[in-house]
Amino acid sequence: MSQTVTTVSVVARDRDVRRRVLETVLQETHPAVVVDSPPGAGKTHLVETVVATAAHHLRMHVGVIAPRVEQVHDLVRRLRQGHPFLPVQLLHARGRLPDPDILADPGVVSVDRPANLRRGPGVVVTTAAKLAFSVPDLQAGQFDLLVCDESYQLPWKDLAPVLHLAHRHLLVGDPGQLRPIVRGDLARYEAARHKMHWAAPRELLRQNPNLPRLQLPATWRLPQDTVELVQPSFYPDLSFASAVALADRQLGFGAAGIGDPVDAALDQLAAGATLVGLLLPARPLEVDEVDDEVAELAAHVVARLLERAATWVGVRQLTERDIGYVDAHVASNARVRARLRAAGVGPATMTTTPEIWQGSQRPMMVAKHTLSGLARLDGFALDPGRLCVMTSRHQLGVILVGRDGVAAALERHQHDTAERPSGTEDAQWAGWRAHHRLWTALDTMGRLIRI
Amino acid sequence: MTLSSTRGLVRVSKNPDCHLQAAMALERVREPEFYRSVTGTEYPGEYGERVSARRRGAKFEASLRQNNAAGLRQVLGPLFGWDLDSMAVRDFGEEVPGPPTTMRTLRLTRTRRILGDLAAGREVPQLLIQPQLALPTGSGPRQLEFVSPDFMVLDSAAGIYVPGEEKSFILRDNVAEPGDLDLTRRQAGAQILALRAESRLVGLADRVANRAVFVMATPYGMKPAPPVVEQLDAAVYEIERAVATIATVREELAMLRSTGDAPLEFLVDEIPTHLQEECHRTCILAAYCEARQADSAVVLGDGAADLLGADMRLDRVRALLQGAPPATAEERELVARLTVAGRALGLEPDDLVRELA
Amino acid sequence: MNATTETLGRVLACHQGRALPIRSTFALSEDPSPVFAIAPIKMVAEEIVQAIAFGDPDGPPQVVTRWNPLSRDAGDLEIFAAALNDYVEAVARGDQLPRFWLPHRSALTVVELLGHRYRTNQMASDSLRRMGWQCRAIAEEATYGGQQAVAIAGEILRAHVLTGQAPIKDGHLGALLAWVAPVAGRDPAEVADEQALVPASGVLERSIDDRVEGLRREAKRGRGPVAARARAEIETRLTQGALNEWELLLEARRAFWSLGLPEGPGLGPLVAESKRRSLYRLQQDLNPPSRPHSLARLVDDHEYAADLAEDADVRGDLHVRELARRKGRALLAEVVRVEQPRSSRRPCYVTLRTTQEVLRVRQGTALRDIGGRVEGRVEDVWEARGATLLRLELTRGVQRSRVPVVGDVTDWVDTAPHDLRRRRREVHDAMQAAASPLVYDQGVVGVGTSGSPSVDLLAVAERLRRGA
Amino acid sequence: MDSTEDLTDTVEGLKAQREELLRAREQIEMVLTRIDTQLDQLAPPAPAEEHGEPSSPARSRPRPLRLMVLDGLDDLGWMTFSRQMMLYLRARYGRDVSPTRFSSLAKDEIAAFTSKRPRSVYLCHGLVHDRGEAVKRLWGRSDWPLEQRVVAPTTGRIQHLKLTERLCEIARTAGDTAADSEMLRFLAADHAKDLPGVKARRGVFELERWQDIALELLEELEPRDRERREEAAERLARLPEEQQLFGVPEGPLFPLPTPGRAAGGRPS
Repeated sequence: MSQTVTTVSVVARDRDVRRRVLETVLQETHPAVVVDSPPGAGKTHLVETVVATAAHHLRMHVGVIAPRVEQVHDLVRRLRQGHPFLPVQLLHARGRLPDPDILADPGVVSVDRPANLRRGPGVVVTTAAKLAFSVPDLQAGQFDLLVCDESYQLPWKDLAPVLHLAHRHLLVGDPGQLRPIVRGDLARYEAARHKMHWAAPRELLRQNPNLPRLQLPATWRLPQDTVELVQPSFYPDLSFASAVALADRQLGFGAAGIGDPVDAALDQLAAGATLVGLLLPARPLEVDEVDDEVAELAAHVVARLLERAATWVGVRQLTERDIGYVDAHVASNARVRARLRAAGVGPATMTTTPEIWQGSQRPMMVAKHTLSGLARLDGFALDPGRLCVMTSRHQLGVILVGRDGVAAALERHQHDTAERPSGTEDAQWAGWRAHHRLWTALDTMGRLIRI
Repeated sequence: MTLSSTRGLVRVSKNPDCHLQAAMALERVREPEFYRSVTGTEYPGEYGERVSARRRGAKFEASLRQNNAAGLRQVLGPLFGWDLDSMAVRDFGEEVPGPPTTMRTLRLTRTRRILGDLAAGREVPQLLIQPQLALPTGSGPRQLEFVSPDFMVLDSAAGIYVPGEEKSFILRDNVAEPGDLDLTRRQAGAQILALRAESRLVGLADRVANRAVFVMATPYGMKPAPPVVEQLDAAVYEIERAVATIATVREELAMLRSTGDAPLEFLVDEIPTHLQEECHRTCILAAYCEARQADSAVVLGDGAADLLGADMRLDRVRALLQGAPPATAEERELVARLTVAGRALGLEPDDLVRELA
Repeated sequence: MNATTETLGRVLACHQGRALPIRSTFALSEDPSPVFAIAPIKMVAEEIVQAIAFGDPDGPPQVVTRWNPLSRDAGDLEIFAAALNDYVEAVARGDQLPRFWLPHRSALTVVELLGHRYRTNQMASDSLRRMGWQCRAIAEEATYGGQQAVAIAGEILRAHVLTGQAPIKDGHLGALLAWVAPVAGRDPAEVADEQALVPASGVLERSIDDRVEGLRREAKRGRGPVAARARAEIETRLTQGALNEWELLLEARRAFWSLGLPEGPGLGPLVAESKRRSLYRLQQDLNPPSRPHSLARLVDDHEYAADLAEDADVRGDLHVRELARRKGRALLAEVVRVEQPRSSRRPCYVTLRTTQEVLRVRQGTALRDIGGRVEGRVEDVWEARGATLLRLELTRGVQRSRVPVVGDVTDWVDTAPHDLRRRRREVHDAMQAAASPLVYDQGVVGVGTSGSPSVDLLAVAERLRRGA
Repeated sequence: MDSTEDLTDTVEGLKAQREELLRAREQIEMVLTRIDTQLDQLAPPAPAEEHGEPSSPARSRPRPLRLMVLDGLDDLGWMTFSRQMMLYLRARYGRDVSPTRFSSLAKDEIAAFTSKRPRSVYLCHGLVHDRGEAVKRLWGRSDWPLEQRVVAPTTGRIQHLKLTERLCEIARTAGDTAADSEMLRFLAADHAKDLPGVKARRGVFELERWQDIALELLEELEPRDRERREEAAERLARLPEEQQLFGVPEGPLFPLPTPGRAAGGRPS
């Protein structure tokens, strides 16, 4: 009862914020609006809503950009599905044709030259890079509104060149995930007056602190149990709750297990826990060393989910496609892939790095803990964005596999106080704190199952 | 120069597992003399700050503090919400000069009174130069370290002072050297903890955030760079850990001396040490510790110590690579790892045997 | 290089009593002629030059000493300024890559600070200001990945060898050389520790420094014989200090070239880039980037330089490539199918088969063969019978003579730098011209509200979706 | 007798010896002062040297420091920090004073006060307005009104302005007679550089302009500061005379940790 009431109020709040976003972007005349979104909050849905309202209702010429081609293609599909009458133009690189389904869609006009873009009400979708490279061929104020999806994945240097193309801007993104990677002398970039390497919304707001910043209050992906673990660890400044009812996020099994620790972890998930750790005994490993036993364990968990006919209660039995594996290291992913094949699990189970997982979801996830086996913790392992992505892709649950000894490694860790450029945020400390908080919570809740 | 106060805390924070270093800090040893007592020889390397470094530091501080601290007021006022012309300054360097033995307690008394005034809502100065704080390192009345920020500036928004450091380190295009930042941040970490401890006495501890302000130099003479406010959670955490280490080592020393009044140099072999690469940069005893662990993995650095175990003999590693049968599962695993690593260097197992012949 | 490989290398070096090369090729192109070497002695903490030895490392150096380096009068640096400029003019005339050798990073910092202090100093002469910008240009060039113009001996050696001591000790050039050029009959570890007792960061030995500091007080006391003697002694000691530093630099340079590795085959583009960048900067006074468009360009330039350097390394050095292979960034594959409807024309599809476990490819990844003949974009990735198959659409090298044939087995790498700088410059120029207030002004504020807030846009949006 | 008692005896002995020496020095200084006065009366007048400190090589023995400082304070007319005084004495009178001399000077004055051999004027400290604590490197003269020796919250700025104004004036008017007139100008410039609107330029001494700026600011700021000082002086006037001169005594809050030791020590 109380969960239902909570869910209802979250949904209502979410609607209010969405309405407020529409008003702020389309009825007020702020030059830019930033919307922070927790994972699974329906960012793309929001983008779709704003774009369709602007283009269709207000007859605006709208530009929409995203960092990656895949994200752009996804946006086009979503716009076409939700608003089939909306004129969509896809501006793509000459060497990279759109996916065949998009090419085949008569409602999408694909162009590779900005000069061929038609003006007037409607939407142009493209990558930030393509739009930037088109800037010399476009006019200032070309768009009435420019929307940037997944904007926290974009460095300011890649967004700044296109901002003059519109009078109004909407930047939507998830502030807790991986920051954009920019190579070079970061200390020098940090010391500069303009932080061209920062995530675009961060720098935009630093330079223009009076711009409106709204926060989506609900996640439609993560169950509340996950929210209670993930939000305090990775989103200390963004409060949100689950908008989905407990009953809609239940994992069940068609077959009983054999009672080993893997089953114990799965049974915890079936009992309502959504984030569970499954740990092999501690063993020190190199940062980039592949842990065969953990790879084996990860594959075993996926196989066991399938063997036990894992089911999204009331929805469907899970297939290989419904399960994903995320690992920070390419080599380790490859080993898990090999182990999965050996266990009879096909390529439909996506195994890749958090960078690629951003923006995707699966009912069930298996993730290798980024600190597993590490005697010495580095910035890569401690990056809060990485673990945040790994623990926020699931709709039903995630099993963190790895080595025990994480708590000890965190305690032992000597914080570096030298390398961070002067006056900048301490991302490593934020990462350590997030890791510490999550691990302590899991341990306290009895969610760490040791093999 | 003694290993005490903030200097000692910073050193311990860099290597909290070395209890000998903590004992040296606790007993405020003068390092070169302690080295002589332990090794029987004079320390052969360079020790202590050079004349030009001392002179530059003093000149930089003086330039910021002269004329009613005009230099400091100018850079700090706007940052902390004060009109720089109406900032009240108390300079304890001018108020209470003298040797540390007498000066520290007097400055501490005055600093405490000002914090008391702040808690009571009375008028307080916006800028304190060379205030004095005390950081407890145990429960006893003498178990404390004196901590002296270069200055503290009142933050109008937070209603509490923020410790600050003046450093003559040169920023190039506003970029500081990591080593300089490391030291400064840890010093400030100790200052934050000490300020929190002092503020606790007057009920203001909650206002003390983990932040400090640094005023550093530009390449242009004594001109200060724009000040930087730093969030220092990690540095504070590391200094807290150093304080805990000091408390532990105090107890360990008491145990060791329960049957006799042995001076520290006689206890060196009984106190745990922890050699790490950083020791070579900071500790006068690094070469001594290294010599005691000659031909073990730790002499090849932290990476080798992590991989092989600090105490593993290098001759055993060589023997394993030359085909000696592994005695344990760990050794077997190590050989496998090193074999893979060899290929990255273009060396097959036979090549390794040859290289080690 | 991971810690295991490094540890193994150090174990081997320790056993053999000499440094172990960890590259199969040099990452630095052959020294051009002429070369300019700089070995400064600084005043501790002030980071001010008090002596400097410079010139052609194959000849005797010139030495400038400054008995009172804190004085505003910097006339004594004129000789250095002139020699530096002569060198710059000579390489510019010959359109050559300039090459500056410095002993260690501290020396570069001193050079950089010379740049900061004199480039815009209105009290300094034109030639000193020019020296200022040239020094900044040297420091600036050193920040680029793969650059070939500034050789910092300590760093370049460390990139090529592992010693048998802890890495932190390698930071001392003397201690590093004890392993790279070991003294016959002596344990390099002992020699290194002896060397480390004397600083190798461009400062005088402690006792000499203290002596010079003392003498300076006397030297400042006037023009009498005592002051003159003090100045003379300072100059002697500073000259000796600078010559010691010079010798250290020469020894390091000799030791480096004595490693006798072949030059990396991918260095050509790095040399060209480095030459272009450094000659441009050495010949004109440029303000450091501070506005959004110039900072964005700076970041892009560095990213491109890093791409080029990575590509040169992976393609040119076997050890680096092996490490890349372990990360899936290089893959050994066999060409199993070539589809090219019209010879030497696009489209051209090549299917690769690899059994390598670790791969970092997905749809859209750009791959290039190790010889750099062809380049393509991954169109599809699938698994079949224990192998991974990649279908590539070639974007470069579709001529018949270059298209690989079925059965070819070669390495493919994902380091394919694209020089988009010309287009980027146009983009940044447009950005600058448009000067969006969101980017160039600070603290823009919305201009209030317009339109009719009485319309519930969420309801509109929902109707629109329902309408679908 | 254990080692602690030994140490206590030694310290006490040294303290007693020190007291004796201080008394002796006080007597010597008094005699010297008398002789100086007689010499001054006997010597031909030196119109440029109003303050009595010679640059004349004729006098071989330097004037006592306390008198020099009193003179300096008289010249500058306001409380002055040791460092400022040191530089002023060097520039104006060519007198090099080691910074450590100021510390013994303070002790001498207190000793003289307590020795019941009163002086007509004492060197004394600035007093913090609220609690009367001494600012030990800030010097004043006992013949100044108490309010002129009080340091109120804004007095730091007033002190800077007063000194700047006076130094500019002296550099302007007494420049030729100063032992080092260039140094005097530099000293004035060093103070003036932090005045609003003043940009230091090498070799340019706008003494009159700087003086005007300082005076203008004093006109604006001093009344409020004086008010605060007078209020405080009223309260502080209730203190014993010694405390009005040398500050309210402050006891340590707790014993100090053992100072640095070489080896073999341990905390008691």
